[in-house]
Amino acid sequence: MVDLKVNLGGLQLKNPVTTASGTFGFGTEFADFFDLSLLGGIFVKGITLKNREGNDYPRMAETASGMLNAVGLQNKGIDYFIDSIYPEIKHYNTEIIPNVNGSTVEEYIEVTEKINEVEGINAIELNISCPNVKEGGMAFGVSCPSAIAVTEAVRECFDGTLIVKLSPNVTDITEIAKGVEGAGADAVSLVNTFLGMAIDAQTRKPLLSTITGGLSGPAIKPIALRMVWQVFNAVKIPVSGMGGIMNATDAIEFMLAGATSIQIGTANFIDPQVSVKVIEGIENYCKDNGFDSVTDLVGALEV
Amino acid sequence: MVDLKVNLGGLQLKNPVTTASGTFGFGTEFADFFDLSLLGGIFVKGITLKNREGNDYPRMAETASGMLNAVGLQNKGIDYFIDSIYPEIKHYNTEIIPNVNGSTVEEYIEVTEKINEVEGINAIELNISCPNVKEGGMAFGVSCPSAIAVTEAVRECFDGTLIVKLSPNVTDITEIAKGVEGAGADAVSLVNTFLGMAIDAQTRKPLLSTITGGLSGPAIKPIALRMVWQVFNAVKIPVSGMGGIMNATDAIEFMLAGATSIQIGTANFIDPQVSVKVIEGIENYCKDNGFDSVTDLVGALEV
Amino acid sequence: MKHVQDFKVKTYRWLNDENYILTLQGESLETEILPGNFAEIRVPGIADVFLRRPISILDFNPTENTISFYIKAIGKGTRQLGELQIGETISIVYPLGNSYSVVEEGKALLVGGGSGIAPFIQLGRELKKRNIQTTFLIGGRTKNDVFLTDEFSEFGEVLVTTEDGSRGEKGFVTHHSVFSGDFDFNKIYTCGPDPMMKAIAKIAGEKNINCEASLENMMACGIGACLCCVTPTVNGNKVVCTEGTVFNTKELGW
Amino acid sequence: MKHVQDFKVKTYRWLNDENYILTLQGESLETEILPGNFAEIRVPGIADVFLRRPISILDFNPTENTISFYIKAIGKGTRQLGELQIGETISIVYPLGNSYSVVEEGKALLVGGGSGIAPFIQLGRELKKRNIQTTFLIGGRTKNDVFLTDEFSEFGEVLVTTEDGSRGEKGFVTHHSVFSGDFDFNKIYTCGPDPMMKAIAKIAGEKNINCEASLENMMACGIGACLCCVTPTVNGNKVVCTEGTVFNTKELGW
Ligand SMILES: Cc1cc2nc3c(=O)[nH]c(=O)nc-3n(C[C@H](O)[C@H](O)[C@H](O)COP(=O)(O)OP(=O)(O)OC[C@H]3O[C@@H](n4cnc5c(N)ncnc54)[C@H](O)[C@@H]3O)c2cc1C
Ligand SMILES: Cc1cc2nc3c(=O)[nH]c(=O)nc-3n(C[C@H](O)[C@H](O)[C@H](O)COP(=O)(O)OP(=O)(O)OC[C@H]3O[C@@H](n4cnc5c(N)ncnc54)[C@H](O)[C@@H]3O)c2cc1C
Ligand SMILES: Cc1cc2nc3c(=O)[nH]c(=O)nc-3n(C[C@H](O)[C@H](O)[C@H](O)COP(=O)(O)O)c2cc1C
Ligand SMILES: Cc1cc2nc3c(=O)[nH]c(=O)nc-3n(C[C@H](O)[C@H](O)[C@H](O)COP(=O)(O)O)c2cc1C
Ligand code: FES
Ligand code: FES
Repeated sequence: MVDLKVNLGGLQLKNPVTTASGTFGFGTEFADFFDLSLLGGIFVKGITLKNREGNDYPRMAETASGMLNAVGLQNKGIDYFIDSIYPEIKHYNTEIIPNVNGSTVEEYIEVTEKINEVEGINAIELNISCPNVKEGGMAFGVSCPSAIAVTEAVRECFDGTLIVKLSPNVTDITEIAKGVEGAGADAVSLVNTFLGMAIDAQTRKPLLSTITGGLSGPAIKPIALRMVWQVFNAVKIPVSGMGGIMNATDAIEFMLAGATSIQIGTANFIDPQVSVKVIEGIENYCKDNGFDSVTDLVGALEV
Repeated sequence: MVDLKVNLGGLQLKNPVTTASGTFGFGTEFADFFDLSLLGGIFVKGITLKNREGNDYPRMAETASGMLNAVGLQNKGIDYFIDSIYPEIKHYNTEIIPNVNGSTVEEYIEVTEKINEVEGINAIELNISCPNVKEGGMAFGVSCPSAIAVTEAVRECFDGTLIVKLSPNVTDITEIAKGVEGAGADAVSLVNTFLGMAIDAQTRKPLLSTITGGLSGPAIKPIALRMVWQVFNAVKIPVSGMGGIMNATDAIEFMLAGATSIQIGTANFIDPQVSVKVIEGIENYCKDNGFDSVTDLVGALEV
Repeated sequence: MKHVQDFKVKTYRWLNDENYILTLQGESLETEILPGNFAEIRVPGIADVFLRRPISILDFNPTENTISFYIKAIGKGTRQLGELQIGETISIVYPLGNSYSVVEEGKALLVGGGSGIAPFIQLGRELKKRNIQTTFLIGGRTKNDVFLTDEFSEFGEVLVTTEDGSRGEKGFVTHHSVFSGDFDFNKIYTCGPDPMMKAIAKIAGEKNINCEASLENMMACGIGACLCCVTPTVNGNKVVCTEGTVFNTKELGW
Repeated sequence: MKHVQDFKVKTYRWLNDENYILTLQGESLETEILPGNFAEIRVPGIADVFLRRPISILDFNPTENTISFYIKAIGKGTRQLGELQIGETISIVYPLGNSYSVVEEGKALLVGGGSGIAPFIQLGRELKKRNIQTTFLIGGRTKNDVFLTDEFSEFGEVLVTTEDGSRGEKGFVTHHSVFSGDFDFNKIYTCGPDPMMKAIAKIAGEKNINCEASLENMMACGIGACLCCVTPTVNGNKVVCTEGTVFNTKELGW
């Protein structure tokens, strides 16, 4: 029997496999395909203080081994989440982790304060790395002082596990990781999407309404893996790793590079059942290679 | 008749299609496959002051729609290039552009001074973005002051077109582009490879001897395209664009985003004749869409 | 209930050199498939197709466990789907989207063009079950772009327009004589290119007739998870793959 | 001269469920192919194979314009190459690499294992042309891993070792009795897994016999352009795809 439990900065996960914010809706969209209670956790889609319509369409373009999105945090706001969505999903036997967004530090604080009152929510993911909104979002995540400021502010008003989601669009991601660690983050998650662009050569127009969007999928995996490994070696808090994970082997690579748990994003669109397959694959790998606990994989890369 | 000529910061190219440094050897490796004189130019492989053995092997790993390399600037040094290689390739009716590397500003200067004496070489590409060497390389390209310092120093000792090759591993590539523009660069080329990593889950070891390496190929195209477009809008000097160009459509997208000329890298490994096909494809596109001059494509994106 | 399920390629029927009907067979079949539902098809064995491709369900057969699609080869994915080997495995997620609301009385006009006409087989059958008098109006550039009319004629009258007049009336569907004179339909269904659907919606609005249109969009997931596929409506952005693909044209503000 | 050329899949010959000989046919053929040369093969129609795959040239036939490869299906690319349709187009860059230097007199021993044995068909034929007395020593884990011995027997004596003793002598190739007692070979050629080649090189060194080994490496271009495929030698790093793949084992410092 392999022990699949992991501890992500105080948050107990029954296994290291979670689904990434914005790619798994609120979970219910996948309930037809498998039992959501099998998951370690669900990072639900990005939530803001007020209702947001998101960006104009087109919002999506396919690229080589990846995709660009420009959703722009469309959601009905935190009150709607707490009143209408959370009651529908809280019975799943898995961690529900809201992804918190804001255009100002105050907005981050207000959303977090409301979540802090909700029973059953043990962690939040602070998104300071969304490339698809004009104000806030990535602007917080690419500068160290602002990343620290928002983390400190949210830390003060949240009692559970605070996971800060980092942007890969930076010169040195370890600097930001160390900054938010010092500011009180319990864990970091990385990476969010890379700022990219696609053009239709025939119409000579951008393929996204916002011109640029966020790149995800296997295309980014080598860069994401490098960043997870760098951050693992730079901070003491645990890492939730993601970026192009398509199968159990990819997930194991992220854990070897230093991820305590992993998130599956774009792969959910290709195979809605991928996350359960990854759980099984990790368990089999541990059995085949004599690991009693999945935590033995974390950072086990031999360099 | 479409006019394919472009002017890259004073350097006249017969067409916008060139081959990228490190992916095309010294050109001769491809002479069996097509007439090199068809090319706009050849960026030859990275040259340093002294002989370099490069990194240990393995130096290559395949990734989704891309590859990682960790060559580490293996070359026989500038004197060998000038004495033994350049005489063999100078008869090709195309621009031969050396890619200049150094671990210190002094090394960059020494290499450049030697090239400045060579008749027939009209431009150099200053590589401040190699992720595969310990000292120098990318260290110069990810910090604005050091990028400016090395550009200024080289500018003083080189009379021809100075093209500075930018690293994509930065928070804001426009800042570096503006810095080197102010320091006297005649053009910028971008992007060099992204720092990435690959792991063998079975052996639990990195796939590259150097752990991390440079990611190239179509996987990076959306990010490279975005950076070209940002830099085009930020500086007045022309851009030589690259990153995952596999065919004429890709090349046209880079030109629409603002590249005056383009470089073909990894695609040369997949199809050694790709660059001639791209030249033909660009010409046909111009004909089909009523462009008399290929320069009309540059930055013609409708946003 | 939605499924992700492996099927095998059973048959191809080529209508011309770029339009084909692909029929897949599975070991079982979800039969709660409604008119207008679509599937997300994984294109096997091609380097450049990363995401699944959304394709309307043309028809299905619960006895044989088959499901079929009417596909126009316009790009790399739809071309590759036309070149699979018989027996090859292909994964589809289905059935997706809402559906056309089938009227229970009166007369229905179904206006379509291009690969948009796929939902009309199922819709026509459901209307016939309810004894609705149904008219199909199918448009194309030339007679070589007009397909499936034999199939439609089982469920009702079929009218055709072509831009060059090579079959049926000459012109666009919107210019067809069915819209002039006596017009006693109480429901219009439309599917096809946006400009065509908008023009039909405008006529429906003028005549004050209830009209439903099925929208396309760039889709990544097809199940409402990514929010990539929204369309603006009078009630704000709506998710095309779950709140649609069928919308009342009034809600679209058309 | 090197070419990039389209061929068509002509035949498959499966040796067991993971080893096969793939024969391609072209409209023309470069016939200056030397023993040890390889090709860079583009794997058609699979999402995860980005780069070409380096594969030794097993044999070729100038009358039929065919070229063949002996491939072991170990990963996604080599598996896919075994599943193409007859007639499918496949692009190869060839012939690449240097070659074994064919001795003009004496006795030659060719030691190989696994998919490494492919170059020995051409090499055996060239040696036979020169009336060199040639012995093949082929190793495998079991008798089911030992292939092409019928072909080799046309050019010389064939000896076999298997780790489980199911065919030939039991043990590794290096333990074969040919190395004990009278050993009058003046050249050893080896191709196969690195540890095997190193062990053979060591024996050659002890016996002071000239030995050539063909190396594998991670290759991106196969034509000396990328410098990804170097190997350390006593003369510094050498490029395996152009300065090799065949090296004198002394130069490798083995
Ligand atoms: C709900 C829905 C139902 C559809 N039903 C059918 C049908 O029954 N028969 C049919 O032939 N086609 C149908 N389509 C259109 C079909 O999805 C596209 O033609 C197909 O995705 C193109 O893929 P490709 O790889 O061949 O084209 P590509 O080579 O990827 O691109 C060609 C063009 O196709 C369009 N396109 C590409 N991907 C998508 C996507 N994921 N969603 C929408 N458009 C895209 C783009 O405009 C692009 O420029 C439907 C689309 C939707 C959204
Ligand atoms: C000069 C040369 C000649 C060769 N001749 C033959 C031959 O005649 N028959 C034969 O069966 N095999 C031969 N090989 C090995 C063959 O190239 C690899 O088995 C093949 O590239 C694996 O591809 P894959 O997609 O099946 O494996 P993948 O799924 O990509 O990976 C499986 C393993 O194969 C190895 N590999 C992957 N890509 C390469 C590459 N580009 N170069 C080297 N190793 C790689 C890696 O160790 C990897 O772990 C030769 C290799 C070289 C360098
Ligand atoms: C359509 C889409 C929407 C996303 N929305 C969010 C979001 O709301 N909040 C967030 O933190 N990340 C969001 N992301 C980023 C993902 O959570 C993840 O960081 C990224 O996609 C990389 O992982 P992947 O390559 O496995 O998809 C979104 C990604 C996609 C593709
Ligand atoms: C094997 C290899 C070696 C490279 N060596 C150099 C180099 O010496 N100097 C340099 O400036 N760029 C070098 N590059 C980077 C390329 O010139 C180019 O910037 C990069 O590969 C992105 O383009 P691509 O995606 O088209 O390959 C190298 C790239 C590869 C793949
Ligand atoms: S395609 Fe993902 S929500 Fe519609
Ligand atoms: S594989 Fe490129 S130099 Fe050998």
